[in-house]
Amino acid sequence: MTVLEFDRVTKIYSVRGAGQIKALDDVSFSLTSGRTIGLVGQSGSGKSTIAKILTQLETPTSGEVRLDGEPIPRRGAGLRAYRQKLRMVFQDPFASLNPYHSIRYHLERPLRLHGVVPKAEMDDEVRRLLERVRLQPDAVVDRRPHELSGGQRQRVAIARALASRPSLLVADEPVSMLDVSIRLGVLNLLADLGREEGLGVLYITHDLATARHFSDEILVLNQGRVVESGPADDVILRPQDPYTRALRAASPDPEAHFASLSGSDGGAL
Amino acid sequence: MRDALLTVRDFSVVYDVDPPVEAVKNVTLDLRRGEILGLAGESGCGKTTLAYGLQRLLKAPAVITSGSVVFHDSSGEDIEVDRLDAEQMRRFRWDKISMVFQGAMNALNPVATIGSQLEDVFEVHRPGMSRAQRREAVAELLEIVKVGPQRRRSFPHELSGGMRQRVMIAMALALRPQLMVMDEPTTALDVLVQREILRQISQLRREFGFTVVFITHDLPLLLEISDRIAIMREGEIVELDTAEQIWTNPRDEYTRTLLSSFPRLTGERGVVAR
Amino acid sequence: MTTDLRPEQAPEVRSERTSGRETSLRGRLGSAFAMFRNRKSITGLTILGFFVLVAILADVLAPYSPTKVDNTARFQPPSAEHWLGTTHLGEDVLSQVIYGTRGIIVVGFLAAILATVIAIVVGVVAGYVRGWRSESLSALTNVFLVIPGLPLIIIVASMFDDPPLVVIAAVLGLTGWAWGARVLRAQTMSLRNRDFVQAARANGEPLRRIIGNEMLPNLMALIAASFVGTVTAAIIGLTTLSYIGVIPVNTYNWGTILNWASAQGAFRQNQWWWFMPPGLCIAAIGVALSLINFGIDEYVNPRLRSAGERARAMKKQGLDVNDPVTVVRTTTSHQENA
Amino acid sequence: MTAVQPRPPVEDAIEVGTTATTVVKGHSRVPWRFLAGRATFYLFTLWAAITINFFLPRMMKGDAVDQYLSRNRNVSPEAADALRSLLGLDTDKSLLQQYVEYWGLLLRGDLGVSLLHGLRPVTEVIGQALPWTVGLVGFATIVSFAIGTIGGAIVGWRRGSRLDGLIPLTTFLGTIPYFWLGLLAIALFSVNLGWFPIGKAYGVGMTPEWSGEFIGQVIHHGALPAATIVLASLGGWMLGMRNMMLTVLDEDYVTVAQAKGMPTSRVLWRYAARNAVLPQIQSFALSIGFIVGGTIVMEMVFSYPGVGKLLLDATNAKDYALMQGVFLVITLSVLVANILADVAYAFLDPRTRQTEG
Repeated sequence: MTVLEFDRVTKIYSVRGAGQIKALDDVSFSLTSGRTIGLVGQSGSGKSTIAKILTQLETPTSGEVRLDGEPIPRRGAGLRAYRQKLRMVFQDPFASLNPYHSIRYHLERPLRLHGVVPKAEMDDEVRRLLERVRLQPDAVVDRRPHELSGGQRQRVAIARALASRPSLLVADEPVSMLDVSIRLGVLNLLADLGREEGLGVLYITHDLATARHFSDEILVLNQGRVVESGPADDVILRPQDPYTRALRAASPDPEAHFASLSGSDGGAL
Repeated sequence: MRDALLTVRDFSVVYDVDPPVEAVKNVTLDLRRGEILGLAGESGCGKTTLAYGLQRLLKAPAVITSGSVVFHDSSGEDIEVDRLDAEQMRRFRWDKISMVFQGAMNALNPVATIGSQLEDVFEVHRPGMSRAQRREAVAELLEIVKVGPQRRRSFPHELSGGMRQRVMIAMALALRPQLMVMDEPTTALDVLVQREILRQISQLRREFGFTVVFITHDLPLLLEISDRIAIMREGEIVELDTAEQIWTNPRDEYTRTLLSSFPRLTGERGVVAR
Repeated sequence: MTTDLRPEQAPEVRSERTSGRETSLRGRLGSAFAMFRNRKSITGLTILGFFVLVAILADVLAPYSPTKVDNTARFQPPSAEHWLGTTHLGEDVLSQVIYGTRGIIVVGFLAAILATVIAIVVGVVAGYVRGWRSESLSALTNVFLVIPGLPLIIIVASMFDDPPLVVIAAVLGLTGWAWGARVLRAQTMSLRNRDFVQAARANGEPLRRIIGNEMLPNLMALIAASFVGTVTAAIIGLTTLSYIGVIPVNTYNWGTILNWASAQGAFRQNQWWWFMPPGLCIAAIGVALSLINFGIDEYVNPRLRSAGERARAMKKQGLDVNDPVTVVRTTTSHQENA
Repeated sequence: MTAVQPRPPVEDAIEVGTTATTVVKGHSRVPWRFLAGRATFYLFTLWAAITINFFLPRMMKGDAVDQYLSRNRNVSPEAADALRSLLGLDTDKSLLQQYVEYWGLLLRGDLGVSLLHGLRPVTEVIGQALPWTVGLVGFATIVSFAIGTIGGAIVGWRRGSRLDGLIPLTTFLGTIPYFWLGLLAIALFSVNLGWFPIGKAYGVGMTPEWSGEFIGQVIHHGALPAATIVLASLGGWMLGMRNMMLTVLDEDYVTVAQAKGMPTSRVLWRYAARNAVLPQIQSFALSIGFIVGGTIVMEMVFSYPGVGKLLLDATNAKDYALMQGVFLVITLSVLVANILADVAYAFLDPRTRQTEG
């Protein structure tokens, strides 16, 4: 079932002195539940603009974004329902949690706002959420963000996103600020949750390798335009567009590197 | 060791706070002339402390508590870095070992033109040069890194991240040092720019023959560009071998963990369980 | 993206923040007042508390009425009867200083409360909204910053024949909010783009909760600092106005005492017991307030504290923060690095 | 990311990302946009100050002429009426009309007449006092700023040394009201030690002229008030610069400078202090109004013949035209000082020269 649809979305910014900049140019894609789309592009490609449109920090200049077939509501009950269905996981786990509040507060707020469970069950639900993201509830629930490691914080952020029982998760570079050895753990967690709960996941990244493994489909953005899209392996292993090819060639690929080295004596750089 | 550039023996750095933190523990390392040595590890593993410590660039409370660092100059002279006094050290720096810092805005002085920051190096280290000669040298450097001499009068904020990093490389190249330490030089850059900078570094290295110590947490990148790789963990080098050996036959458990943390761009799927 | 992935910073001496285990009211209050939990702030608060007590207990503490005229004891230097001597009318200086504390404390705090409320409203709103609304509030703030306050107050105060303390406090407050508003605006602007505020918004939190529960707690230190700053400014303003004589001298404060002392030539006749105590009191309360603010500054920017402290701690170990060359301290060799 | 330059579609996709030559154009060496923004702000502030000035006498209880009459009983009622219209206090015109006329007078440089100074034009009275204030306050403020900033840079650099003790000391001096410090200085240096004359700008019987003796007198008379102002305002600059230095010293470019083998003094002044001074200049601009407030009282303490003393005398005599005029002139001076600080800032910080924001 289609959850999210971008229908010929264009976003134009007017910049003083520089005229107009097309951050998004006629972008269309759709995301079905239980699947993951990787949105790949470099800085300035338009991928953050897509995230901003989804969080309603920006509105498209033209075109339409639909969630469950409905355009994004501007206000009222519709907006609340939209915010319950679509949740964000931000890039920087150090910045996305309020240093002043405990982990419990961070998880209780969405539960309360969206009336997920009655007050009496709040505590249990918070614990359940923490367990879902493989955290020990007792160890973290009354702590503040600065007492947790980066990986733990990002798990809390994921738990917060899951709290309202959404149907779509937007993960904006969710692991790029984490230590390398815990990145896969967090990605795996996201993948598991997506599968178990039938979530649609929009994975925004600049890293081709994780995008390939984590996503079902990949969209390559360049200068606000979708230059290539398709099943993850097709896009990464058999790129058609010259830009995608350039991206792939530039990404580190030890496997191919050592394969090409065998036989030839290579100046590595 | 034949044709060694830097001999490091039993090198330790401690942050002398309460309780003291051992950031680098008994590292022994031989850097060969002309090679690219990759220094990999996660945040806090001591790779930057090691690289900075070698040229004694760490600020107090860091203290070098053991070991020796000997720089085998191309003149044939052996310089014991840990025995230099402040003034000798100042002259040694940049002349023999230069650095390329992480490419963010912050490594360049935001209120000075890049030309003046490049000239600075000559003014201090080559006092004999005339103003015109300095100008010429700066123009040449900017030409070499393909920034173009006309950018001499630009300020750092007027350049893109990639351009700024090229300026840093030009600066590091200024005195034709024998060793260049590169600390995450491409981390903040987009992958296409990153590749271009790497290509440039490689080309310059071929041309000028300097040795490179390349620090990054990005192991796949390191595997492609390095001759040898040292894997660091908790202040120690757990494995040091050629890139190919590290890739095909990692001996240390931690090296294997680190390798498996990176999904393969073109290899088997299944690293992320979907 | 300026992701700083550079790992090894020299480890902090110790982590400052409170352990967040307690989520009880006490724990919350504790973290709300964490910025006062350092030696400087506590010293400052103690001195300030002393003056507040003196103001409250003036009736009990003062040995005489401040206006009790004693023609037999004029211009007396300190004695057992008059600890701080007497004025030209034989009034007891100590009692005047004690009663004078009231005006200082009342005006200082009233003005600061008013100024802080305005600063919060203008600053936080200007930081939160965007575009021309933010710009115009910012312009308003800057106008109030640039227009010289004291001359304006002098003129306004001179319009009243007998301005009550409340009016003086109001005028001082109305001209003293701009600095706080400016600082709060800048901080709010940076907070509003912080991911946790975006997260709260994406969460569907109502505006009042975003401002009240997400941003204000993180602004508390700045608000406290701006409050303390305004108290200082108001006290200096009040004493100055009283000294000049634009506000009537029948309500006692330290400035009025100085006005009389100056008018009666105490400064030319070396009647130090008359003019030193009020001046020193102003200085003491000023130092107390700056100490509180130093403490808050160092809480907000730990670098400020750790820089000095660490440098001293290192000095004890024979290290110099400015040494551009890492010290070598190996057991086997050489000590030539002085 | 919104600042990404628009580029036409490129044939070779590799070109797109790798050229990395996108620069924000920095051709314009004069920061016009920055200066234009500031100019708008100053014009607005000026308008606000003038408008406040317009309303001030109209808010007064009782009017200036009554005050004047109560001092000079031999003025006829007709003369009083004439005086009222001269001072703009005749209220049969609408406020708007008065406002327009007020602007008209202002633009002709007519600030009214001073009752306190025998009905001489306010501009003339202020014109005599202004040079003394600008000289004293301007000089003292610049000296204090320079000493404080240079000192703060050194204290910040040598953190942890004995110099740290300077900060609490200067802060203590800064928390004392200017006037009390001034009074103490007089009591100590003029009354007891007799080193400096008490008050006034030059000796009795001197006429202002460009002679060595007169200039010597001016310096002798100005030394004590100037020193007091410097001492009282030093702390703020020193603390601000020291704190900025502590922040800047952690910046990468300082480490880079050291790695480059730069001598210590070069790292300190060219890299660290050069950057730390920028916020100082901004706060200089914003603090001028505050400093001027403190210094006008100093003029009263030292009976210095500047605009501060003029304002206080006018206040005591309820000479509204003069009060208005002085306030306007003080505000104007503060604005001019602000503009100078802004220009200095614009030239010291290349980032303001960016043509695109």
